[in-house]
Amino acid sequence: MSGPPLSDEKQGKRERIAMRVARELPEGSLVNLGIGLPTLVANYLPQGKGILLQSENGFIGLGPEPPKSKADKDLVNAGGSPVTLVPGGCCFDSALSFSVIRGGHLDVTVLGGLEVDEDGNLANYLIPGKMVAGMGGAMDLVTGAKKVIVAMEHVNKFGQPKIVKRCALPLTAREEVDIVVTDLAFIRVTHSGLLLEEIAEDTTVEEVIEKTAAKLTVLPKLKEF
Amino acid sequence: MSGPPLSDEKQGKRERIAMRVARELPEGSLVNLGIGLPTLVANYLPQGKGILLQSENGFIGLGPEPPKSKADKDLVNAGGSPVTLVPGGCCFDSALSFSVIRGGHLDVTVLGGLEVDEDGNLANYLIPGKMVAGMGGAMDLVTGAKKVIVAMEHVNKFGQPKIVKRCALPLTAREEVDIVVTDLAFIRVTHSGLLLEEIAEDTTVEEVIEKTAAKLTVLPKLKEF
Amino acid sequence: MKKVQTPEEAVHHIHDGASIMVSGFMCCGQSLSLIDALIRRGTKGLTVICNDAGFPERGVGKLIVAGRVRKFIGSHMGTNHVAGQKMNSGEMEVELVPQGSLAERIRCGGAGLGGVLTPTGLGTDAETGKRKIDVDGRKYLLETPLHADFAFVKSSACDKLGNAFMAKSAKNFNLVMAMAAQHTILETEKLVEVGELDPDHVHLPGVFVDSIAFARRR
Amino acid sequence: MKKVQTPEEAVHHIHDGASIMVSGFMCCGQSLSLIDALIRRGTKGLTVICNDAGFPERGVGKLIVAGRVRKFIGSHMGTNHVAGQKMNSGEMEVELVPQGSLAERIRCGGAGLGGVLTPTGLGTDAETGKRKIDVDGRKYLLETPLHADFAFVKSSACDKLGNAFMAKSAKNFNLVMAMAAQHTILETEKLVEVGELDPDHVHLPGVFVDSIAFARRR
Repeated sequence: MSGPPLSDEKQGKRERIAMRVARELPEGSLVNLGIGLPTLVANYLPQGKGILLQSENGFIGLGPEPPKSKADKDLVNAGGSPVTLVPGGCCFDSALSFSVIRGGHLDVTVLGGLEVDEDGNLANYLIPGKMVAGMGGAMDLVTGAKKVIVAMEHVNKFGQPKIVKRCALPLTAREEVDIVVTDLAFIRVTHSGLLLEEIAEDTTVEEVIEKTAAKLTVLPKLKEF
Repeated sequence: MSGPPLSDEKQGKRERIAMRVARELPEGSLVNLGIGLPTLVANYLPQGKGILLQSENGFIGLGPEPPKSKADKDLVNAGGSPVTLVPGGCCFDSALSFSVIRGGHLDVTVLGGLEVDEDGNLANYLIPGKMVAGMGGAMDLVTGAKKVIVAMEHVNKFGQPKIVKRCALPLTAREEVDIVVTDLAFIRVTHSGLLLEEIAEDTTVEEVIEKTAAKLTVLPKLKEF
Repeated sequence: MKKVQTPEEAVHHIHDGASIMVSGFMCCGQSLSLIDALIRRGTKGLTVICNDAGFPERGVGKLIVAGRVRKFIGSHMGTNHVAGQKMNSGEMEVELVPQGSLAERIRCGGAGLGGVLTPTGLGTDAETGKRKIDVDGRKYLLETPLHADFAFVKSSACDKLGNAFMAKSAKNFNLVMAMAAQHTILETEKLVEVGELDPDHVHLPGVFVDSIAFARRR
Repeated sequence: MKKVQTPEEAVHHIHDGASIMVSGFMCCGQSLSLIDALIRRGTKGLTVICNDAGFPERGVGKLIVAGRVRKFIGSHMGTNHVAGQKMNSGEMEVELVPQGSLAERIRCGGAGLGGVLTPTGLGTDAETGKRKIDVDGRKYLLETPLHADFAFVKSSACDKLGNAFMAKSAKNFNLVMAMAAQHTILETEKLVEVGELDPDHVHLPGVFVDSIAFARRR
């Protein structure tokens, strides 16, 4: 799953997103982190808060990557990479794993996005004619989790906004996104549209608005992260 | 679940039914035995045929009753009585137990009956205004098992036939019974009605017909059991 | 970490009129101490969802005998004659559900499903009030989810996160009920430290458990 | 006792055009040796049901690369670029199913259910061709059962009755697939005598297994 090495700047943006997302995770919550950027959130989990990570391939208690010599082929994350179990973890089959996810037992799901729109629609699994990855567990996660956080860069590799008025790509789920965290902004999806609550310390409201193709309501007391 | 002690004659009849049913169980089959008379079948299982008994409360590999001193409160049959597990047994929850039963993985279910009729309908769980036991797992067993054997006395305690033209009592399932074994007869349910294939060694075809309130086709080469 | 309480503390917030799923099969794998504590507390007007009505003098059957159950949803009540009397007298409403359908309905409640289609009960009184749906030319009954305010579940051993192990036939409805209730109380015979249970031997993930009540094996 | 065979013997009767459920998640908990044996045997025109298309050089992905798969039903194929090519060229038909719905559809097949209702996929392309059913004012998609001629499942250890234990995240689709196929072949890393597995540690009852293929851990 590892692509080409990232530039320091790009990696820095990703780490910032991960740090901000980590602060959104409530004490004692059960959280699923998607492959890619969301995985970085694991590095910033608040300590002593009893947050447990779920891996949709079948366990609760996802721990850090082991040293290569300790990798166990029977213990991988949803990306197929070797991981560990924390004390108190437990393993189960796919039917139970998705009962956890779809039954409302997952407090937060964090996943990447291609597009998010004003209604909280998410597109993240398919670019017709190009990327045919498939939805994996994303539709289940987004529909089933109590809170959906999309963690992504604010614009795509062509510099185009990923937060749009109306998703053009095939949807992963309708009206399920609660929060979008990007390298520039923390945006909450509300019944009256997108609310810009925080901006990154090295950006401006103007830049965020310029790079967003959807209507943003700006919180009067805007915070920085 | 144990009622008053049975007379020797009555017990003898029950044992005969159990012996005959046991001969119907194929090699390597998975079998569920209902509470009461069907439980006796366990005493006559053919040896070395690898027949396994399933208990709907959650295990495969039902073994004999333990001596009182070895009873384990966590290991009971579907009647709540202490039992044992045979080597190679395994335990599971109710959802999986009924997946075994309803998914077509159970080769034979043996259960008691109040009435069986010409269409293979079975009534065995409710007498309106009198017995309000409930269906327990009976509807699932009768609908899900590959073969349904009803093991019962030929007539009720008032001497009235239990094999009838049309069940009057609430049904457990429609058109699912394959075989009825009583103290007098072995009857197969076919598309063209009830076929009397065997009679007990101490009865006559005439007696069986007299005590049956349904049309019986008599197999030309009638066997005895 | 989950709260570890006495049975009395664990049932203290259960209100009159609550719905409770009670695991167990003829009292095996049943949270007998939670039930006794609830009886002492006097809570009434309950809706109880349980495989069977048990026995008059033990477990869930005692709640029925004590007149605390307004409605009983289960598959069997033949071993508790008081339950039958209360049904016939109209004192207790009863909904009988085939055992496999009961397990699936509870599982639906816990797994976020809107229902399952089953042939069990077709052509019987269990059809009453249920929709029939055809799939590929076969007819099925639509069985809908069951939920409850509380679940009383029971383990042979659990850790302080609520990860639980149930010996032998004591598993029965524990997992599905723990999933389907708003608040799940786990009665356990043995309590161990986090990390002591093998992750591959956990029958009920602690994430489904809200509080733990320790009570001796009985 | 179940037949214990080599992987070659175990797949010998699989015919061209067969449908096969293959357990595993990114090759973890996958019967790699059965798949390799099937590739050597040359069987083609297969319908494969598997969580993902894996990798081009390992496990189920090799079957796709070798052109043996006529139709693939799964949730994900992003790690096997050949799968995408074969889909785009029309050489392989693909049905994408949300992973949770895939697990439930297979479970339905094994548990005798006619389908389940789920909100997953509502308002997305996953709706295509599926019935929508309202329950208590909420809309759901009807997901229907999946069955197969064969299942390839995998255990860390099993006994000669086929009772199986799967370590850690190697469980995934093994249980539901073993239930849903006409003929289930269990590849195992370790084979023990009947009675050696603790009945409370069995993840897959042997009754779902038709034959056992012994193959070293890899």
